[in-house]
Amino acid sequence: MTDLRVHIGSLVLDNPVLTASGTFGYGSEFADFFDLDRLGGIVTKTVTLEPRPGNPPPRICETPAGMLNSIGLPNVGVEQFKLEKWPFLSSLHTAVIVNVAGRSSQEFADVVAALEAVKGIAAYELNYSCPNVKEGGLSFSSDARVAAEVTARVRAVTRRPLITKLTPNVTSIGEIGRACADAGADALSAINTLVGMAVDIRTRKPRLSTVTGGLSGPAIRPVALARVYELVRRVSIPVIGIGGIATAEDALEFIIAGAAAVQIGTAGFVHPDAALRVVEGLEDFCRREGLANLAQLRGSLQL
Amino acid sequence: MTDLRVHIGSLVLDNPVLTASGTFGYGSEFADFFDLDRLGGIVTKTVTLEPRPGNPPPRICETPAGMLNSIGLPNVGVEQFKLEKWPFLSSLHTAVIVNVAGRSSQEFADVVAALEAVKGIAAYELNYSCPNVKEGGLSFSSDARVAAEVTARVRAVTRRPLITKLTPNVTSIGEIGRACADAGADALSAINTLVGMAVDIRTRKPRLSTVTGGLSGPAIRPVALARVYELVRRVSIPVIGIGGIATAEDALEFIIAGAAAVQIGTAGFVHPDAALRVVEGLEDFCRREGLANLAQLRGSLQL
Amino acid sequence: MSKSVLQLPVIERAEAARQVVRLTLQAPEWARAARAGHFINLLVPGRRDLLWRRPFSVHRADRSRGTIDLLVARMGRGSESLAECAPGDHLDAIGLLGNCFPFDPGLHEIIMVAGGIGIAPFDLLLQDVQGFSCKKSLFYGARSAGDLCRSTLWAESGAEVHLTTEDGSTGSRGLVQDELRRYLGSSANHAGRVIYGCGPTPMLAALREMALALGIKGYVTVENRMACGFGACVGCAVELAEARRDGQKYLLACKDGPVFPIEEILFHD
Amino acid sequence: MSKSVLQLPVIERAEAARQVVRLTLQAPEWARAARAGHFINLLVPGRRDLLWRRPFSVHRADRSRGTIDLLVARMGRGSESLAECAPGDHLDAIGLLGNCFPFDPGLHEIIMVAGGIGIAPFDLLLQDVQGFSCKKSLFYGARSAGDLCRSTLWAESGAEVHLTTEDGSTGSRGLVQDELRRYLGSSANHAGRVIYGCGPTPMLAALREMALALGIKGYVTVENRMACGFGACVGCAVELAEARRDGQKYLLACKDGPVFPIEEILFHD
Ligand SMILES: Cc1cc2nc3c(=O)[nH]c(=O)nc-3n(C[C@H](O)[C@H](O)[C@H](O)COP(=O)(O)OP(=O)(O)OC[C@H]3O[C@@H](n4cnc5c(N)ncnc54)[C@H](O)[C@@H]3O)c2cc1C
Ligand SMILES: Cc1cc2nc3c(=O)[nH]c(=O)nc-3n(C[C@H](O)[C@H](O)[C@H](O)COP(=O)(O)OP(=O)(O)OC[C@H]3O[C@@H](n4cnc5c(N)ncnc54)[C@H](O)[C@@H]3O)c2cc1C
Ligand SMILES: Cc1cc2nc3c(=O)[nH]c(=O)nc-3n(C[C@H](O)[C@H](O)[C@H](O)COP(=O)(O)O)c2cc1C
Ligand SMILES: Cc1cc2nc3c(=O)[nH]c(=O)nc-3n(C[C@H](O)[C@H](O)[C@H](O)COP(=O)(O)O)c2cc1C
Ligand code: FES
Ligand code: FES
Repeated sequence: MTDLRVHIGSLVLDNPVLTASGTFGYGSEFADFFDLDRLGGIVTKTVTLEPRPGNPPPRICETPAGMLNSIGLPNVGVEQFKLEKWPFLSSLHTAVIVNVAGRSSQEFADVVAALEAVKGIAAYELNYSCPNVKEGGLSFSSDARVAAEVTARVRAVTRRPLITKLTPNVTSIGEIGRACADAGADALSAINTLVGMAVDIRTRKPRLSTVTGGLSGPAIRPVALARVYELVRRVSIPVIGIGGIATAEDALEFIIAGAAAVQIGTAGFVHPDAALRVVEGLEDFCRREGLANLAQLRGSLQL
Repeated sequence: MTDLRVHIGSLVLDNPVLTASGTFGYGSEFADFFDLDRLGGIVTKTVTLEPRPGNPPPRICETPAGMLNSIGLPNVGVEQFKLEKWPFLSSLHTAVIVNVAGRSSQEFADVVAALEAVKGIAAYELNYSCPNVKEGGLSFSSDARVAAEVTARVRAVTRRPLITKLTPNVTSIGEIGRACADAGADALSAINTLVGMAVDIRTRKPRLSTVTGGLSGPAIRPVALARVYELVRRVSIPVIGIGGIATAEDALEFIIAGAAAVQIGTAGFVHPDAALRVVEGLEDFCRREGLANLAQLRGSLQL
Repeated sequence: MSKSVLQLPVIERAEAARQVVRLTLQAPEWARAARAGHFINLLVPGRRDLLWRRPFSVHRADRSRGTIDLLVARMGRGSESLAECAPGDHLDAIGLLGNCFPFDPGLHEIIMVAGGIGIAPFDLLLQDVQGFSCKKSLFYGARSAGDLCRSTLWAESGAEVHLTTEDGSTGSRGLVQDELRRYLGSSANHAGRVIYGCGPTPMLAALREMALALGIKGYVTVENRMACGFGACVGCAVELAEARRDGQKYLLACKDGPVFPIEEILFHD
Repeated sequence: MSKSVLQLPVIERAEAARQVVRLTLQAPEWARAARAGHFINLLVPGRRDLLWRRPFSVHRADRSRGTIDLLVARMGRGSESLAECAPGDHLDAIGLLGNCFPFDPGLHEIIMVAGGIGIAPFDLLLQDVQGFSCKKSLFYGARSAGDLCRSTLWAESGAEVHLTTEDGSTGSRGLVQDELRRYLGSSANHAGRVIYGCGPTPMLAALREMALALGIKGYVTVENRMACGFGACVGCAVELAEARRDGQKYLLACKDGPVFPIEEILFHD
């Protein structure tokens, strides 16, 4: 069988398929549907320093081959996370990556510092790209200097693998990714959602309480792939591809373009076992193609 | 019947439905399918100073609720345009807006200058956002100073209504739109395509000869609407909404969000009379709602 | 019961009312486990352009046949297609989802209030409470006589049925909440009564007001937009009437609901 | 003839070969006007998730019945669904599109070369040239005997048919271009011969080489991806072997083609 293992900094994943932050809860919501240990890893919903209630409804709406969300990062806060959510996560054998966010670079570092004593966290993913949080969100992600500053601040408090998650809503994701790599990120993940909007023409109200929100799902896959390809050419650290991936074929596009791993988000809402199907589909593909390992595939784009 | 007329600078359109540049040829391709004079207007395929052959195949590929293109602005050049394409266009009673591009602000101005003597051109639309042209394209659109400079240069050579068409592939479309408005644009149109990419996993080749291309179609509608809404709040000139509009309902989302008019692109490939259906759908809607004119609808978003 | 994804054969299809179809699906385990309030989330066949599944309440369960019934009202793209499903088709479903109407055997009267397609969970509720001696009152309103989904269970369960239609073509003319208001107004003692509501938001808001004013305990089901149905997307937020001490302001319709104590939540359009 | 969008009733459906279905559509005007090479662009019913239409050549035209036939090979998502269409269904079609094979009555022999589903336009071509006395040779290759779409027109039109299969189950074993090469090699005089080709790119490339080497005139149809089919998207570019003097490097498969003089264009994968 093909060796599907992937290195993200010092972390070794059994396979390149992760679940995307905010779309897989803290794992337990999916435990009924399949064996979570078949995954390369789980990325948790974003954890912040203080508890957050999230945005008022309506928070979601369906769009062509996609959806808008404006969830607003509801979570119980890092201390309760450790008490309520970690016990289940720590019972898993798959890698658990904790996604964190803060309103300032200091707060990012504080959340991570608060998690350092927790045994078994495989890596951190920094979410400074979520477009629907008013306090800060947008500014961290859209300026290379600020983006690098956050990565550097967090780098200073942890030796665990550090993944910086990038927003596509910028002129040059390559520049921002490069700055974060230089500031000490072990890997980059991309993309977070695209800023989008929809209107109910009957009521003339925006379909989301926050007017604009984040677009995800198959609709954004071509955008995600272009951004991942741009990053792959700009940095030498691993890039994790995210955006509209629903099948092994989709994942293969990213891996061939150079992604080290992928994350499955929206697809899991519709098919709870979507991520497992991607793992199995990759296994099948590699077997059929007679590949010894994923490195033979990664970045094999024929130009 | 509702008065659907719309003002774009000194230009008065019979209704707010235009066809998008590069998706409607020079009009004649659609003449078999419906009476073009029912449209608010036609925007021509981009015209450049010299003839251009366009990009090598493959130039297009289908994506979820969308498509990628990398056509590369093939056109016969402005002089042949006047000889070959204008006679048919000038026979129409609908407004004909000529879309132009150049490799420098000087070249933009040169193309427009070459068209000034042509009688009957209703307006110009400046395409500096097409992401798949290597020489220049991207740079005009992603920097507010450069964007404004092009608008100003063209403004200096024409008194005809001037529409600047913006790319969504930037951190702040509002800033760039604002700069173009200040530099003399009479209206803004948005959005051009999103940069995207797709890979054929069988051949491991990019699906477009240019690797990346422009994403259009229903998939991008929420992104387009968010950008249009951002522009509407930043400028006081009319904003023309473009992106994934296929039905009157789609068009109404943009108008309610504040767009003065809309353009129909990709939808016309599948349903050649899509733009006409939008006109008729708007008429029906306004009749049902008992609206006297479009102004009662425009920007009526309930917050 | 653990959640799962099943392919359910369609066994029967019948027109239940104007624009409402009843589908009978083979699903033995769910037929056994389902209680009123539970729902399943269906992939819409032939509409691969719709990203999300569509949620439907379990309307009835025939435990001996191993089938469940759904009532599908034609509301839009997905429900139109589902309403066209026929015996022989299979539906891809996630279930069982959500919580159910709580029921206290000591109650004197359960008052079910249904607006339009909100009737769906109440057949199953009547099944659930069969064998309990409390009075069962059903208040059910629709636009017109042809829109009412009548049920043999009404008679079988001995329920007292109060029909209303907006056009007066059957029962009292008007809205179901007005009929209920008259009914409740005729007695001063509401001890041992509980209201169960399912229907459009204005109806639920009216029920809430009545229940709070008269001090009657009540439960309602909400029908928020759902991307997943099982707690993963956190999109189906329902606003709490009072934020919790830990700052929590919202519950999830799919996981904490769809049934909520009526005083606990606020209704949004 | 001006282009239009029509709703075409499906009249008949038959399995034409393994994985190939023949659909007969009611379309009187197009039946009259269609010539070999013309195609129509179909919306795929039940697959609203596919943005584009799917192009299919007119395979036959029955002018008296007012019908056209298509051969639909199951290649992917859209063609699979189209192959399931049955009498009673309607197909939303744009037509007639494209140009057609040019035909010169003074020719001595027309040599049709079809690879796989590339057979589609040649029934209509045989219909078009019926009544002309030239020799009609058809070279037709497929993977295996079961993949061949046989036609009554072969005998009716007096065509000399050369079948090849990759597995040798019918006709010569090998590729159709190799069979053609042998045939052409047996005579030195190619005057009055023309080659018409339709099939996979490697076959077209081989035909081009042969035609140029032997000085035989040839025409091929190409099957580029198409977003519109009527010249609007400029996406279906075909590369010219030599750029024109005005700098033009490409033609459009849907508008300038799908039939092109074989020497004029280059083939891309
Ligand atoms: C827990 C629950 C139980 C339900 N039980 C029933 C039932 O037993 N019978 C019944 O007929 N209907 C029921 N519904 C409502 C049903 O799910 C919607 O009518 C259906 O999803 C509409 O889909 P559509 O594609 O036809 O509509 P669309 O064309 O997508 O839109 C039409 C309308 O339906 C709303 N809608 C769309 N998707 C959803 C969604 N996922 N959840 C809620 N509303 C949505 C839209 O906001 C819009 O107003 C229930 C909903 C929920 C949440
Ligand atoms: C002028 C013309 C005439 C044709 N005539 C016939 C015919 O008579 N019979 C027949 O069986 N087939 C014909 N084809 C090919 C047919 O259009 C494709 O097989 C079909 O579009 C594939 O669609 P799909 O959804 O099944 O494939 P997909 O699942 O979309 O993809 C499968 C394969 O088909 C290719 N493809 C997809 N869309 C198109 C498109 N719009 N144009 C060309 N290739 C595409 C893809 O690149 C891919 O390799 C013709 C094509 C053209 C351009
Ligand atoms: C409902 C929803 C909630 C999300 N919440 C978060 C979050 O809390 N933190 C985060 O970093 N990304 C969040 N995301 C973004 C996803 O992790 C992912 O980057 C994006 O959805 C694109 O992937 P997809 O198309 O596979 O969903 C969320 C996405 C969705 C749809
Ligand atoms: C095939 C194709 C060609 C295009 N060519 C041009 C062009 O020449 N000039 C231009 O300004 N925009 C061009 N565009 C962009 C469209 O005008 C429009 O901005 C974009 O497609 C979004 O609208 P839509 O989703 O309705 O297609 C092109 C788009 C497509 C799909
Ligand atoms: S619908 Fe996804 S959490 Fe409730
Ligand atoms: S397919 Fe659109 S121009 Fe040929």
